[in-house]
Amino acid sequence: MDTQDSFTGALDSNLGLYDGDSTNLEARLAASDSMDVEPQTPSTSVRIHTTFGADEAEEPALDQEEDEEEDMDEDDLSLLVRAWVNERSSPEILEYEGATLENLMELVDFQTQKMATQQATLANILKMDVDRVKYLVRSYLRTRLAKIEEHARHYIKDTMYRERLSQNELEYAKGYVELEERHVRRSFLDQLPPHLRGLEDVAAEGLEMVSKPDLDAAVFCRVRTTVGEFQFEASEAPIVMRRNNIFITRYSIIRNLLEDGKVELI
Amino acid sequence: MLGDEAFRLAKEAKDIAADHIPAYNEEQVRLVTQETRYLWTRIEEMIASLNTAVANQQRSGSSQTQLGSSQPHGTPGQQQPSQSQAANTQQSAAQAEIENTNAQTALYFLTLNRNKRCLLAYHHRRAQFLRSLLWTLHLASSMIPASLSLRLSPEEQNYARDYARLNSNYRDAVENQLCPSDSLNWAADGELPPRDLFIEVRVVKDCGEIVTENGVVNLQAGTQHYLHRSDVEHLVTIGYLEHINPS
Amino acid sequence: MAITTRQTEGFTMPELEYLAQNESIMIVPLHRMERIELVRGTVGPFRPPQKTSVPLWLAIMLKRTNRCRIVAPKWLRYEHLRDLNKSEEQPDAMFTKLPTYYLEIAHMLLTFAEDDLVESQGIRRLLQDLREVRQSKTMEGLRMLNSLQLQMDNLSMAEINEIRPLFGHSFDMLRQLDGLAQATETEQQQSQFADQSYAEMDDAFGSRYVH
Amino acid sequence: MVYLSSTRYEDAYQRIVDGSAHSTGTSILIFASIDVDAICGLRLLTTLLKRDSIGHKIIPVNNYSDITQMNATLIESNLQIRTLVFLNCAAQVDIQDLVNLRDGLSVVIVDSHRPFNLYNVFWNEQVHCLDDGDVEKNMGELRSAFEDIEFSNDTDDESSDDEAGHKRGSDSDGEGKKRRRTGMDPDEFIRLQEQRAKKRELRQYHQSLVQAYYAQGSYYGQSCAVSMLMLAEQMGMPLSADLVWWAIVGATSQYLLHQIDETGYALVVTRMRDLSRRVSLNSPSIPLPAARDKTTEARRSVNYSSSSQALLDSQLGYPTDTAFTPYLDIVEEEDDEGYLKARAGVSTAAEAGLLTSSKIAAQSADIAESSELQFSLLRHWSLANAMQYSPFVARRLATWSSRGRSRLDLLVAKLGLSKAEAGAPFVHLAPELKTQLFKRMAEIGADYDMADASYRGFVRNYGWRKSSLSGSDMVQALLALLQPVEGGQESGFFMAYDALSQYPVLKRGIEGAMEMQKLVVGQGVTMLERQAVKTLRSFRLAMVGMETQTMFGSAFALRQLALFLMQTLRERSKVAQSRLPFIIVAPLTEDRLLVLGVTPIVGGPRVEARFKSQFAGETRNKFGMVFEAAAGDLGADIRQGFFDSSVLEIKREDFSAFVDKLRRHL
Repeated sequence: MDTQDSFTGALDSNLGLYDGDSTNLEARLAASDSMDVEPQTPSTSVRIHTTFGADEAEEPALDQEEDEEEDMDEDDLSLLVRAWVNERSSPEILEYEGATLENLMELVDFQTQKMATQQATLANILKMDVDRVKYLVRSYLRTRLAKIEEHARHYIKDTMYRERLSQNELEYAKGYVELEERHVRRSFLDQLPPHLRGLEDVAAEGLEMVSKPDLDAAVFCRVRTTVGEFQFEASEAPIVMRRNNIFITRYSIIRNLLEDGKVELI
Repeated sequence: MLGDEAFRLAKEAKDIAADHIPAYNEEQVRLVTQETRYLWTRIEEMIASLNTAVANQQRSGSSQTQLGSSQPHGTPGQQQPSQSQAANTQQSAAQAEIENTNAQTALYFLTLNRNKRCLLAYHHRRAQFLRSLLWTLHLASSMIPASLSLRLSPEEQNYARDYARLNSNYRDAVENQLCPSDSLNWAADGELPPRDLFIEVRVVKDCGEIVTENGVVNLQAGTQHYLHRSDVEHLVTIGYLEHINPS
Repeated sequence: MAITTRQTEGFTMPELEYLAQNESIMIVPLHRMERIELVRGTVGPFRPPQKTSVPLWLAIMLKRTNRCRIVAPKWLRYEHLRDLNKSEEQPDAMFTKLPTYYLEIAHMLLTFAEDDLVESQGIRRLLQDLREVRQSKTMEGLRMLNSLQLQMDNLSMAEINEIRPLFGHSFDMLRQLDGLAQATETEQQQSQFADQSYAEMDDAFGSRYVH
Repeated sequence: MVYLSSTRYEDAYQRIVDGSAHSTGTSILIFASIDVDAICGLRLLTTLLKRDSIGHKIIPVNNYSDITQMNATLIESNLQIRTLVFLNCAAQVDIQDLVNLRDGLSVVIVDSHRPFNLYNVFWNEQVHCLDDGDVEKNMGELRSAFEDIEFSNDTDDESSDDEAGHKRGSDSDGEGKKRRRTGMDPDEFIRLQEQRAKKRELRQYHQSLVQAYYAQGSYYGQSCAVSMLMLAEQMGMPLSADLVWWAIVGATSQYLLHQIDETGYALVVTRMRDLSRRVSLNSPSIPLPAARDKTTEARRSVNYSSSSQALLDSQLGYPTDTAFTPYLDIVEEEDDEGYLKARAGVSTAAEAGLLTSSKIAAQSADIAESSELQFSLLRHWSLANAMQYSPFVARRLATWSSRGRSRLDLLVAKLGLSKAEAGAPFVHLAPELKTQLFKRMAEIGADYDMADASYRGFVRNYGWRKSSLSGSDMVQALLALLQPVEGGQESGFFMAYDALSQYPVLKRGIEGAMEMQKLVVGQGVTMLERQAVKTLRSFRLAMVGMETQTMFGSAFALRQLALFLMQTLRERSKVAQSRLPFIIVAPLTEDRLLVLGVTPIVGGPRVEARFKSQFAGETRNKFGMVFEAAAGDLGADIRQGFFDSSVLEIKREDFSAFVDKLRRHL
């Protein structure tokens, strides 16, 4: 049900108090007071799968706890926003959201063409909308690039991670490793005795040259769909995880829940 | 003293700040690699002399079984005191000599590894500085200010160029795949999401006539403009234009 | 690298405002406009004085060009904030429920649409007090931190982002301390350090030289 | 339409909006003259353009050649440019001579310089000149005269259609206008003989009328900033404190620089009075500093903005205009730069929220009408300085003589202030002392022939942390900022532009203004002491420090010195000489000099009654034509074409010959 109706309620006093300079507005608003009484047709039209009014940030009553399922068929933009936030907060590189990106950029292309036919104000609105999506895509890709650079060798060698990279990212990772190696070799490594020219050796005390992401790093996560009893650690008592609960814990513990989309990082 | 050169190099790597990088210390790097090569040859000599010493002992017919077990690559340095009961002075002298060589070679070996790690750390931190600098210059390696580029080694300058090319290839590939007929405005500021569509700028350095997706504009010095942010954002980041009242 | 070090430690304020601007808010349009197809969905049609819901970034854009007035969300009204403050100040009460981006939305409305907020100076003061009370509560949370998990419901995105470095580092520190504690319990006296260096040396020399 | 009456200003803006619809890029070029009034007008225009997201480009210009240079590069080649806006320039010249008016290009002129070029106001369809009412009310006859000459489709007298007789505007080389030729019908030729004689006579009268119109000399009409404010209001822009304040500053600059007379200024004061009252009521008021105890939830800070009750109060009559009540508000200076840095460095939304509260308080600065004293920058330093460095006080007490200086000390004592109090920062003095000073000044001012020491002005309160500023303080601050920095040519156009909204820049301007006042009064007093101003038969000539290059090499400083010297000499010399025109000259560079012709706003050369003006009364500045004529005779390399025709630059060696030529024309 569109939350719009429960929100309109009687037009309360502060709206009628708009200051004098747009006097005609005040007159019309006074007239509209009466209009609000009859049921209003929902002024936001419903597109195939996303309605604007229904976003949970506008939930009318704040105190009662709702348990309805998180709106699973999210639109592509919300999907990418969540993927961006997850990527920024997780220690390891996550799955590449190729499909979402492609859908979004198709929409952007469609909007850009439509923009040319609109007059100034509308064109500016569409342009801002498109620029915001492009900003999100750039931020998402740059975040992944930075993380790839951090553990490039590891991600190339480990098949599980290789599959998480897009074709362009894999080429970037390989190029990056090559670049690093060529630079270091030309600078000093080739002047060292042959035996010391390895770049992937495991030194004393488990000090590895090839860095790996620390899967036990602390992360904040929010429960998206009620998980019920969850064993944080074998020796500890299980804890009930309900929707909107927020935890700080080790990444490895909630890694699978993240993959299934049951929790999201913040 | 062993490893002093490497320590000095590591210290230099430390004082790379966000906007400052010391000159590339070609001399120091050469010193460290030289020390490493020298140590390596010393180790080889010692191992060789060790082998000959071991060989002499075997020829001198002593059937000390435990001698075999004290091969240099056996258990760590100290002999298990209980095994070597009485050994004649000649044997104990050889034994002490082996232990000495063992300790010596171990020390050299550790120093070698440490030198290598210091060299790697020094070059890695400088490369990191270069990468961040390039990202602030929108990966235009030609934009690196002269004052900075003369502090880089030739390899580092190549590295910067190659890193920039690697990224522009990546960007073009992504744009071809995701939005072939449009641009992703990669040049826009990485930290600031689009806020207002328009931006008010003053021309600090004359940019002459530039063609943008919204038409032509002549940015001559001493004028002020109010135009699309995406058209001139890159000129703002590199300082040709000054963004005013960025409220 | 591709993002600044500050971005690796959490979200910057502009980024939080960007995320907050995706939330929707009610406006009273001042000009008639038809439906607009945005990437995320359709908004409008705009029939003054009928209220309609739009994303916050669009509401601000219209407000700054005098094309709409913004309806203050319920939780941002003076009376409501006062009650929120009261419930927040109850001793050892849990955090009260607030929208995820309540701070960013309040900040943007106070900056761009102050004249649409009744009693805006009062709202600013109440928000101030609310912030201080919740901040002192989060600090108490730090005491309860262990190396496994800590539950902290109803914290807003900005509040989490604010405590991320402190809580994150302390959590990792606690974890390393646990790790070391286990290490000393085993009898193994020799430090691993010595053993491994020899083993390593052997590999290097073993094969070619000694035999 | 050509000229736009004061109710139709919005049509000009509509032209701009239509122009911008064609492309999302920059479609408007704004040429702004480098003067205080133009900058205020510009701020109003850009606020409007930004509200409507219309891309534009601003080019500060000092001289017609700056504009013509732009013509090739910017306007002709770039078809995307649809509208040219001229602020405080180009009204006196036919636009065709400056810029090539291709089709689709429209021109908007908001200029206080007069007289208008008749082509811009009556003929050229593509040009829109904002008229302050003079054209519509007083130039009806001129219009018919112009049209008669211009569209003379007189069938018979091609021969007498002499071009030379009718000169367009002050420049002489305008290429001829294309005449609409009508075929001549032979059999009517004889009947027209008598008619033609009568028509020729009428034409001659019209030509002489137009001739007299251009020859009357230059003067000023409505301030560009005030016109722009009226335009913004007509475009439905909600009036904020800033917008009204900028208009006040623009108009006050006309008053201070003697461009408009008392009646013209009074016109502005009345109009700005109710605007400032409406605006101050609307902006969210600063919370009354009540004790902040949590328990009492009574609404302490009365927020006018959303209560219609407040509007009612204003109809009941705002409290009677306040006497001179400077606010006791200098609290430890909270430097705005510090605030901006803190704001930028903030990492969380909450911290920013904390900081915004102080910013909002500053924005809600109210504007109040007040009666001001002719002492300069009184609120910004001590009373002693304000009086010692005020040109008004200097000329009325003749402080270049020791007797004058002692009269000044006596006056200060009589105003009830001790030496220490006179030396302390004025705003820190006890409130009663200040109100008493004002009352005393009204009583004993006449004894020191300073009866007219106070005038109606406006003051703006920038929030309780910063000192408030009067309109004239603002003008002097902007003039100081416009002054090119030592030796350089680059004017501080954009600094003055920023000073209108950024307090730290404005503060630097105030400090600069104090220095400027010290220099102007100091230089003036020494020149008067040494009688450095030569009184020739037909005009007075002041030569300023011909050896070294000083601050007076720029028109901003030189004009203030000139006004001070001219008024002093007029008030203190015999009647016969009091009307002599006044010329001042100062070194611009090693080999070039800056020359300025200055006429008093009251008592200067009078104009015929038929060319009345609301703002500038009867006096006219005839130096434009005199300089042109003298330069013509001399044939030397003289740079003219400034928007203010009474300014010129000349080589040092040609100057004495130029002075001789001047004798013949004055």
